[in-house]
Amino acid sequence: MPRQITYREALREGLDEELAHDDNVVIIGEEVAEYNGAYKVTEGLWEKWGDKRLVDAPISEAGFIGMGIGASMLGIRPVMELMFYSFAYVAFDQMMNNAATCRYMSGGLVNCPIVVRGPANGGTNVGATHSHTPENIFANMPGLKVVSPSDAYDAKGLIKSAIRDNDPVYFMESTVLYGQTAEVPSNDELEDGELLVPIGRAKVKREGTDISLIAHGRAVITSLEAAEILAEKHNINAEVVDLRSIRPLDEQTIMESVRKTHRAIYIEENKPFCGVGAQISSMIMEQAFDDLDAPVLRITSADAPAFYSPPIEKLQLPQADEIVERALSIC
Amino acid sequence: MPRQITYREALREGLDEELAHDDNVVIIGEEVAEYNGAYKVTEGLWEKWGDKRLVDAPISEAGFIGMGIGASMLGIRPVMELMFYSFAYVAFDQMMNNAATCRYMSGGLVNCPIVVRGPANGGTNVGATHSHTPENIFANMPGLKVVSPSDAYDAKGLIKSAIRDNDPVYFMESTVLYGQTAEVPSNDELEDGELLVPIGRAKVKREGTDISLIAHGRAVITSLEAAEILAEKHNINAEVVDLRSIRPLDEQTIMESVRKTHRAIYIEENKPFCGVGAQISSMIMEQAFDDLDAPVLRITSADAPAFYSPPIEKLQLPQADEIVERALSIC
Amino acid sequence: MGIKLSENCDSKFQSAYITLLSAPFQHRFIFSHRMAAKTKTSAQTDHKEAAINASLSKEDKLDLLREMVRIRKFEQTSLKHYLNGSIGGFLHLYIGQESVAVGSISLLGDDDHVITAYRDHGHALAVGMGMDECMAEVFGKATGCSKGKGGSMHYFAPDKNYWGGHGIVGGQTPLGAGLAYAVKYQGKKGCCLCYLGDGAINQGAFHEALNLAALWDLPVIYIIENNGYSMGTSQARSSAFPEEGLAARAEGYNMAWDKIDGVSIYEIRAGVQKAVERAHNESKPTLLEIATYRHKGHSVADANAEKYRTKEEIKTYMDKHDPIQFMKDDLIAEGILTEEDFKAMNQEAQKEANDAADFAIKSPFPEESEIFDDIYWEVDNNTEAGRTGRHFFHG
Amino acid sequence: MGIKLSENCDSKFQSAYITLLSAPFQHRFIFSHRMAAKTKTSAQTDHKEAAINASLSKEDKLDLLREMVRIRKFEQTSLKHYLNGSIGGFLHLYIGQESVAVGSISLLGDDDHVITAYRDHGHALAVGMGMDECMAEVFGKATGCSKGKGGSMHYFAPDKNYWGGHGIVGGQTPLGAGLAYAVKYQGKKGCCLCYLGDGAINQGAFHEALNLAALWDLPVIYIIENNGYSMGTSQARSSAFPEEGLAARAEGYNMAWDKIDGVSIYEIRAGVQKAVERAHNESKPTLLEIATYRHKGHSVADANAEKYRTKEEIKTYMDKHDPIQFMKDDLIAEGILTEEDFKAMNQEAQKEANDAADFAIKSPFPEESEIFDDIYWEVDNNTEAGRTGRHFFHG
Ligand SMILES: Cc1ncc(C[n+]2csc(CCOP(=O)(O)OP(=O)(O)O)c2C)c(N)n1
Ligand SMILES: Cc1ncc(C[n+]2csc(CCOP(=O)(O)OP(=O)(O)O)c2C)c(N)n1
Ligand SMILES: [Mg+2]
Ligand SMILES: [Mg+2]
Repeated sequence: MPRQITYREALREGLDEELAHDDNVVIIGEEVAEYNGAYKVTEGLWEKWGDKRLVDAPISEAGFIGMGIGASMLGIRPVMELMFYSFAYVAFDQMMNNAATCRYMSGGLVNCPIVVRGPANGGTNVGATHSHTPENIFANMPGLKVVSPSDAYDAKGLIKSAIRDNDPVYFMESTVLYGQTAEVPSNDELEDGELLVPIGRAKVKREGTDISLIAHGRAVITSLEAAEILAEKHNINAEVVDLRSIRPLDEQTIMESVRKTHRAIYIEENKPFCGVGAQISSMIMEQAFDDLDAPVLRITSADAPAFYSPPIEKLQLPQADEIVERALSIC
Repeated sequence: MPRQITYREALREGLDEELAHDDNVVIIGEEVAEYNGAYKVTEGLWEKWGDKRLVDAPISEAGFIGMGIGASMLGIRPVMELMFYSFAYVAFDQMMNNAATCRYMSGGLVNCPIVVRGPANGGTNVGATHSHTPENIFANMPGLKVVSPSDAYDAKGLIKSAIRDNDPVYFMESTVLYGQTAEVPSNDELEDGELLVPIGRAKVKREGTDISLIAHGRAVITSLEAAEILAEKHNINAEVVDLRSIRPLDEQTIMESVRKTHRAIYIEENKPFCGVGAQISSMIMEQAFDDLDAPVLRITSADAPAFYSPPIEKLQLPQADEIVERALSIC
Repeated sequence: MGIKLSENCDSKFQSAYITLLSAPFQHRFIFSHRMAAKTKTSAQTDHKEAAINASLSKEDKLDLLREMVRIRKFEQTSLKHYLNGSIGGFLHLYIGQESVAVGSISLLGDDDHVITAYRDHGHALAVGMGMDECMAEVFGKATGCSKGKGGSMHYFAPDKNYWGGHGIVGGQTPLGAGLAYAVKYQGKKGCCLCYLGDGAINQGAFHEALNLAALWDLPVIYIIENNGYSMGTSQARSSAFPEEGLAARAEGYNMAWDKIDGVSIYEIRAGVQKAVERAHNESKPTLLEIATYRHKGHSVADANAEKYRTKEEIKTYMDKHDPIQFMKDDLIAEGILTEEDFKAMNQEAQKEANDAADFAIKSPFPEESEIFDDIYWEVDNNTEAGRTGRHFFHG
Repeated sequence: MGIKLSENCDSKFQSAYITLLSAPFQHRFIFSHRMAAKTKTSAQTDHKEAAINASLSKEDKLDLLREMVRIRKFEQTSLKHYLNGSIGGFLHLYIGQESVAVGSISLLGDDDHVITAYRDHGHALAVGMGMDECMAEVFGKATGCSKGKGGSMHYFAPDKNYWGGHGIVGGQTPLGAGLAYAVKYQGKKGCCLCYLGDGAINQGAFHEALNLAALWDLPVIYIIENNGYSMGTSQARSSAFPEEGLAARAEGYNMAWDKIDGVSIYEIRAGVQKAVERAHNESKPTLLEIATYRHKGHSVADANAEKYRTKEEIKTYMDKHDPIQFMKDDLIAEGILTEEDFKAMNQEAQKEANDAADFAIKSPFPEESEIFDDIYWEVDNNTEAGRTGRHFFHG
């Protein structure tokens, strides 16, 4: 029977394997060591690897992420955990300037192989300050890579690639997905002996012919649900494309899908104004204008701060029903 | 003869008038008082208004902008100068969370009438860290307003409206424009006795019929140049629309223009990935798909950190020639 | 250098206390953290006799105790409903720390302001917010103080000079300076109490705020509620600090500072009062560190609350350093409270909390249409500015 | 509390100095800033006799002076070309501060690292970067150390353990902690010198870095180059600090600190050496404040350089507190330098700087095609990762 593990376990396996693979890998963040991680992603790793490789940090995101960037210039490969990706905002200058521009400003003399990972999602009734989804913001900056896995397989394969990547990779997870399982082969089942998912390659999660539902992160799951409903109730065969990596972007897979289906919707939990969907839909329309039978639509989180109250907050996020409805409007 | 003043003088007049208009207005920032402002926008104001109304701040953007946000909750109307808007990145959490979400999280009990202004542009060979253009980033966040005047008239009229606005307004200027003059009526020439430009209304800077060049900030000037070339050399009559305000957005003026011309290009000095142009072009294509004779194109700064070397940095920014060339490709 | 306010940093508290603890705990608590055992010491008596306390009537004293009891019952009740699934998200309880909010806020007048972090229920009740609106908020109901939009971490009551409830660690500290700035700007004799945790002192924004407060003579009082831990990390593992403790960081800004033992509400009132007077009379800031302890985990979801702290440690604090017990015993000794009275006080507070929970349960959830309210003042007030341009976007 | 290293905070310097100054200037300079007049004092002699200086050969001493002179000539030459329009953007000159970079960097070995802010030319030359590549960089030429991409504020030379050149005030301070972290992680006996300005100490990131450095025993040495001003704002108008000065902020982190008079390269070497040994032997951080002065404006574009500082003040510093003059006089007194030698040294350095300017002028500008180089390592190295997916976008 194929092995099923959770997204959380997949990340942990990936981290554990990279700790073994390279002595320069060190995991730093608030509560990642002795506490086992606020969301238990790093559970057991401190016990296994000790104080040098798993480091509990004070609540100083600018300080410790900046420190990680500096250390990475000298060949350390820090994997920084943000307890919530929202806390990137207190480290924003370090993440946008020092990690992204030192290579350029040094004419290529420096590189920063740092990973900053943590959950970037809403939907857990923790209020507006804790529910930011800054994929679009970081992907705006050349020099940075932004990755957002939607299942356990990709979570493992991408975190390993991110750690081996020689550029800064901002790795955005979802607390809502941590407990979700997927099939993830164990290393002995794999030809290469390990699972590395390349950064910059999208995945067609469901083949279809009538409309492309393109998404990243948890919105992929919602899109798959919608695709099922479209198939069952409306006889519409939707293709679901998971970006996995937002920058670099697998433009080819997107365009192939759209040229086949002639219709597309971008779905994301990002906010709308200048969100990832704005970029993708504008690209599609520019490049495939004559192939389209309808404008590319976008479904995002509501354009409001996150609402604490659980039943209302749910309505702020993209829903399968909404995807179905809007798909029907252009099919 | 109509009065001509510079963009810098226009801002200064606007600030001066608002200092007179409301005792709660206070200008705070690095070197804004005794030094007269790094770019001399506040020249003479400290001498006129004194220590209470013009305050030199330490190099603590998170601290003093956060302080301004707190003071604004109690009715002070702080106008904070960022010497460069790039420095917003060290104050990012205060600007994205405290200014933008306290109203929501308090169920409407609190509001933050703060203005944060300063130059947000590249093109002056100061390197990547000093050349950020975060219009798209701040406009992404509901609760914030983002304004970007392209000439002296709007600079004066918008800064006054921004200061009177009861929501946080992030006001992005351009050092390259500070010395440019435009016609700005003196108050005695005005019916209402003062110049207030509403936030959320775009301006058609040049009427045309063949293509809409839509832009904000200095890119408006470049677009006007391109429109002249298109008219003179190619017999193409371009309409130039200046957004002035990015959020709130004057969708109506944009759509009217596009429905008339059937073609559009968005031009900006923002970076491309998830830039303002991505949002506008995706909106236009969604709403006016059938009115379009060609996809909406985007011209932005090069997708790279700012290059220090002056001749190369110039090439990173949108050029009139490039606009002409791309306009021809769809006309 | 700097101004060390008082010499009440009584080393006997610390050493007496440390002997109660297991060795690893001693390591973690090394230096800064100290709370007195509940038996009175002469130092305690001194605080009780400080003018600000000596003037308290019997009723005043009972009110202080009652306020602490109300907070505890509110917290215990919200905990119960969290555990039974009616409340989600985060719930950071104030149990054990009640003396800090109640003691310090009891000193404030009309032009004094309060702002704190996410562990904000105690301060909310202490400024006079009602249990109903507070409880409804954690339940995410439309009748909540923030209409269900802010939740547990984000209570606000500007009419009571209470400016939140802030979720980003340290994020409220520049705001606190700003409230003080406004008070001073407007020529009022007031101050702002800005609370933060021992973990929060390592956020850059706090340091920037300290410098501004000292440089510009802002009447802000920063109160570090030192409960020994930031989540699972002890103070010694998150902060470098000198023997004198965390508040000694004020020295670097030439700012007045003091350490206070939070077990005694009298000591808190006496210590904070000096800072309030300094703010009111000299418009000068103060940094205070109040030793306290949270009986529960960091939040209700903290699964490790009994791992990073020994059970023995928690028990010691609950039994010997609880501010409610301490005051109760003191008032009984003083002869103005009986065990019966105390029981009645608890029952009354429990009833109030239960009623609040009923109120919350019966209250409706907000409407979907409220999603776009309370984002822009100009839109909410349907002004010309609010009607100009598109404010909201869909994908 | 804390560790005050030495008692060389000689109040006679300060008071002697203050009497030279006009009244408003006294106000501004109150407390922290002090530099000795160039006449030797016994304290100076002591520093010269410190082991690290006593071991200097005649040639070593001349090299130190030569290095300072080279920096000055480089700066004067770049100034000239800025004024004639060949250079744009920002140009922050190091003139007057040369002793700081030269003195401290002269102490370093193979596993020691350097990082600084935007006033970075002095450090660049001191670590051994060539004038040609440095000059070409400010001219924006392809032959510049950063290929014309970084400019004046962003010099890098990782092969010389030099990690920039950083434009965001305070932004380099966590990076400095990180370099030290790496050195320690890799088990090397090394340290990182991280320079910052007196204005930069009020950035939150610096405070966070101080706490991390002290908490984790990182071998980083923060050197505040206190030139009295951040742009047009005097130290007293931007920082709250105790009598002991800015470096005393270290006390709050239980970190070692010291104040050094920057007029004497011997004092700098003696003071910094203690910190280097602490870093090498104990893996402990230090915060140093070195009093210095910039003769020119904040940047060449600073139109007010003679407004916020009196002409008299500037002249006093240039005449009486210039580190080059000070060392020159000292070496003449010692008999190892003549006026003639000094002149020759200046001429040589001037020639080197002129040649560098010629080199810069003759060098080509970068190509437009280089815009997309040096953004992603993986793309530049044409790896599998660099070829996967689209990395760059047009509008
Ligand atoms: C900037 C930021 N980083 C991290 C967190 C997550 N977090 C919330 S509370 C907390 C611990 C804070 O401890 P302390 O300041 O001592 O306050 P206490 O919880 O003890 O009251 C952490 C790490 C946050 N909310 N904001
Ligand atoms: C975060 C940030 N804020 C403001 C600036 C603009 N700025 C550049 S240098 C400077 C003054 C810094 O003074 P100081 O730290 O004393 O260094 P010095 O210039 O004296 O060497 C300012 C305000 C900046 N570069 N970064
Ligand atoms: Mg705590
Ligand atoms: Mg300085």
